[in-house]
Amino acid sequence: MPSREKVVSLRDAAARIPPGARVAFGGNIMRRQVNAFARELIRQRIGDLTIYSFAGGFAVDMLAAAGLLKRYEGVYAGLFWHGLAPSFRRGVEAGAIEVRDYSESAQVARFQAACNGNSFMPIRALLGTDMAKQDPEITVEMTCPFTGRSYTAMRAIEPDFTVIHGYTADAYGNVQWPLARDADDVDQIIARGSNRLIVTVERIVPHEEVKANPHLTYIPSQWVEAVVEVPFGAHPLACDTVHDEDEEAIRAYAAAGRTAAGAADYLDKYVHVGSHEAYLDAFGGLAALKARLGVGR
Amino acid sequence: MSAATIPEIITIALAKSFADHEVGFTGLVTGAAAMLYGTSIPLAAMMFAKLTHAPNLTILLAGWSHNPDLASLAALPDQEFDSTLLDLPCEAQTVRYPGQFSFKRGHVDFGFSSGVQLDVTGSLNSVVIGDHARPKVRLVGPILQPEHMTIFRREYVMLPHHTARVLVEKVDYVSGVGYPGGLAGRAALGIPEGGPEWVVTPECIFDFDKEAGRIRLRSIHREERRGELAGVTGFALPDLEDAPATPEPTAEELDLLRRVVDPRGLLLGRAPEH
Amino acid sequence: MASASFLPPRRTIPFPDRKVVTMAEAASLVPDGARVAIGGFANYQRPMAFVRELVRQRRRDLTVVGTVSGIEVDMLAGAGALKKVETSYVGLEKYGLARNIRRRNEAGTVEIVDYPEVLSFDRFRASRENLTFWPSAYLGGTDILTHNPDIKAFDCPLTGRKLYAVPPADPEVVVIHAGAADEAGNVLWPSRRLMPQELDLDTAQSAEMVIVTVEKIVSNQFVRRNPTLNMLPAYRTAAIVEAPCGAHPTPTLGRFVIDDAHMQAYVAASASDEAFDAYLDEWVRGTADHAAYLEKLGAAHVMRLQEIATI
Amino acid sequence: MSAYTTNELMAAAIAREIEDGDLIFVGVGTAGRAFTLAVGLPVVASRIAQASHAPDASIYWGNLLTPDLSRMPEAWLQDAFTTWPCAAQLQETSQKIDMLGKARFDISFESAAQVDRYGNLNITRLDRPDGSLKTRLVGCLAQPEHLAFVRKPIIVMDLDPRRFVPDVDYVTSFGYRRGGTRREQYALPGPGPQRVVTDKAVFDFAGEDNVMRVRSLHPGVTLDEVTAAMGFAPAVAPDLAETPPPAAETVELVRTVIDPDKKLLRV
Repeated sequence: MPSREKVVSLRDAAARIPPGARVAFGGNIMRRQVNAFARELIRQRIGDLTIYSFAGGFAVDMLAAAGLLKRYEGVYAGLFWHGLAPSFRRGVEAGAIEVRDYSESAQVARFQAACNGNSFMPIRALLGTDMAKQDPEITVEMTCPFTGRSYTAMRAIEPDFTVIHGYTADAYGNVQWPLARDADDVDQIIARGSNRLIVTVERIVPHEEVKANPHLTYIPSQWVEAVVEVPFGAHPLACDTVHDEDEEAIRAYAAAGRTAAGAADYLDKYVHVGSHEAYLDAFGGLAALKARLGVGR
Repeated sequence: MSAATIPEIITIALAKSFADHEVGFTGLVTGAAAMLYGTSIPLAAMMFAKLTHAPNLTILLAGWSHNPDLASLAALPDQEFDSTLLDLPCEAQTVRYPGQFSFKRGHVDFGFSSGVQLDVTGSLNSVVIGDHARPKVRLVGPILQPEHMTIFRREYVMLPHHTARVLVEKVDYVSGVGYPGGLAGRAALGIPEGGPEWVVTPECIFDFDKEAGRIRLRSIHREERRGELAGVTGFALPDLEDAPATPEPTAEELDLLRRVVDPRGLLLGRAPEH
Repeated sequence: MASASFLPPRRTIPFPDRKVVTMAEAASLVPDGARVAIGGFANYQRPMAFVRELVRQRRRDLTVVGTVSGIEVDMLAGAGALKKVETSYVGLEKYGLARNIRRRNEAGTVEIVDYPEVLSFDRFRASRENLTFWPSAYLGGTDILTHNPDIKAFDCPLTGRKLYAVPPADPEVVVIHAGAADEAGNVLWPSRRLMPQELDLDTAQSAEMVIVTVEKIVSNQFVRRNPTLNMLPAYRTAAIVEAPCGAHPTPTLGRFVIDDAHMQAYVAASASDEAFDAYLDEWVRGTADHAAYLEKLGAAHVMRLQEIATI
Repeated sequence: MSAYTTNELMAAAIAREIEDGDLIFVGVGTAGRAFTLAVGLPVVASRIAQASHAPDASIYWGNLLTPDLSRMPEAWLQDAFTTWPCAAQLQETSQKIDMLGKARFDISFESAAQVDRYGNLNITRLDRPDGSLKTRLVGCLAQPEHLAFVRKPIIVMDLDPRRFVPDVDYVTSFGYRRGGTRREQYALPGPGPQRVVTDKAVFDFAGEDNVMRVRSLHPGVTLDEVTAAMGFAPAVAPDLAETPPPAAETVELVRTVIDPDKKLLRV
């Protein structure tokens, strides 16, 4: 059995990311974004970042608020019914953040190409759109060698680091999900195409627990470089089946972000507080959050 | 029985356009008005179709829950988005990507989408207002919109607000392709199939002269609004005078809709009548 | 417009009023010369009752597109039903080479088109994603390229690197064997499953005409109680056939183990055309249908092959 | 009983090639000697390595990642694999094949109907001198991917002049060179076959042309015996050594713990 335990602190995990790194984030809109990890990046002021995601928003917006985001490539950056991502939007509209927009199947094709070691994958959904013209380094029109059919070739995403927030893992980094779960994300594909993968999880569990249900392991330890126990690591967003999103906290974030000064105040009050535990304390602590948001599964 | 509301009129019109055995895909759209048009009306329309002429229609709620038992919903999923949907009884749950259906293969017959701008060719924008590199307004991003407009077999564009800022001559950014250059233009882009079928607003339903690649008025919901329509639309409406009224639901249809499809008014916002 | 569409036709066969059909009706959906994918992996969970019915109906000139092929193509080859197989492996694993197909391939009457295993899977992914080619970077230097004219070199449009385009699997009909389905055609999979079952799911997504033979027909209520197990919803299936022990002599997950004695008998019979013809006369053509086949096997024999379900 | 068997010697030799942390791809073997070569020796070697210098080495076997090898099923039936405790039971075929394509495997084991001096492997067909098909074999499985993507493919075969041939009839999997074409030309991410472990000697691939080279002779075997069992003359390492015999405790471990019923090293 594997003997190399990979559990590290959130601080040590984030410190592995150098400034200027290209990092893929897991999660989707209101679920399992790597928010605790992003807050730690902000505490350590690791900037000049390029972030790749599927449908993202919250984590990227915090990085934008802290002035650490150079470029974003993804399918969505918003706060769902809490509106647009305010700091991200401000940064983009000021020309401070570069964006490459791709649709879901286009961005998944890029992650998938990395998974199977290809330089690109062909797709059809971007034909005729302005997304196909944004960046010739990433998208090129091509024709099928057999049929002549038109495609857009999507360049593989080869990130320096990938960060995923998962449900549970053992100390070796076997990450598991529940059988019934929300599925509108591509965390497993993003993890599969990773080069250096860091996983934060709600809870570290004994290896024996993993072995009893190995079909629930969606990220095997062999892909994982470091695993971090971060309860409520997606807060204020949800970790489906563990806890729901914290509507009140998201509203407060969205409201604070309306101005740059408000966003900075928010970071001072909630992020620059020393640690994830101190962040949770600002919401009454872990026990209170569990009581308020836990769905008791 | 009280007269049909506009959401009810739209619901029945949509329902009648679905065929048996088709697969319909709704997203889960945010915001009250957007949710009504993007999620609730489509769900009500598909359920109505299943109860009438299309019993084998498959409802894909958020691409995730197959044929959900909507009657068991106590509230529309909003506050408890995740756990509500997770517990909703259904026939299948998509638990991984791409899951049980492959939209790239054409498994989805029709979908519903929205955007902040729609133009005369049917192209849709949900990315930016203004220039992309230095936008006036930065929006959320394209999400699944390009797929809706290409590899879904047909698309219903659902616009909760009918204004001249939404319905424009030319979108600032094409994130979903309509019929630029008509069907020939679409084919030249490599997408001979799919595309917007209808554009549904609180005022009217548009469809397309697909050969010419131009939007046209299909029907108007309220006769008394005919005179106002040109003023709230950002492109010319040459067929304004000829467009018929959107059909009024019959009493039986309304009864089925109110009593069986949406007994609590969760979808179409009507209080139960007893 | 429809004819120019790049999307596969949504309906390749009319949907019957009832999705549950007999094995003979289901097999008749496969015409002579059809391009077929057959579920399972090596010698695991093959829809053998369906294959036997194809033999009974004297199907001819089939092309099987597979990944890791076994007894299912060997039987079709031995029955003279097979024209071509595109795959990464044809064999019977611990029972040795697949002798019927080997004999016919060496005689030039059955063509085998070789694909590496990973690309043989990717070809089904390509069909699922509606791609007319799948890019691959690593075939250079192999004779797979020299012997397979269907693979074509091209230059990567982004990097300029030499790549190889592999054609999609594109089966016209997919047949798989599963545990349970309801009358509407929703098919359930156990949550703990292995490669053969996973591969079946991928295979089933590569075509519109998907025929599923199942151990048992269950109620729609049963399906709704287990929505996470429904990996193949009703709109993805064209026909359902109830065929208990329908993978015999290959195993079915959680239901039956491999019939070792029968496999040995099969292998012995496949030593010559004459002996195999006698096998087919006895076990396939000599049994009217799957029920008769089971009866010939005998209840005591079948019951001994049962496995305690793990799920 | 002798101090060790040839199988035990081969397993120990393979185990020395395994490094700590390696992810090892084990195929699903067939029967008889082929099973020993493809599954038995690799699994025994992995466990020897785990018990000594490579505790963090793990294997992929039959859709399972890191199966608990101390709780080996009594029979390798399908159900046994389904319920075997392991760290991960891959739920999509695309996961496994993407792991190959993403070059996540460190070690794989290969055997073939033919191997040539450049490490080209043939498991597809044997031809007559005129190039026409003589014998149809199984196909190609994932072997081309192994030689393209795996960091350290190890060829495990018994020496036999009909198998170790000057030039394979068909290149199922590309080694280092074929005719005038060299491996570099194809920009394959993996380095190519690294070792050949046989019943008589261990080889590597050395020199500018990466030709198969005898690296060590098993105890009691002469170089003449080795070359007589091959269809081509291998290169010979200048420091040709004796393959180290397995330590007594390794043999003990194999016989009492790893494979007491001789299910893995039967033949």
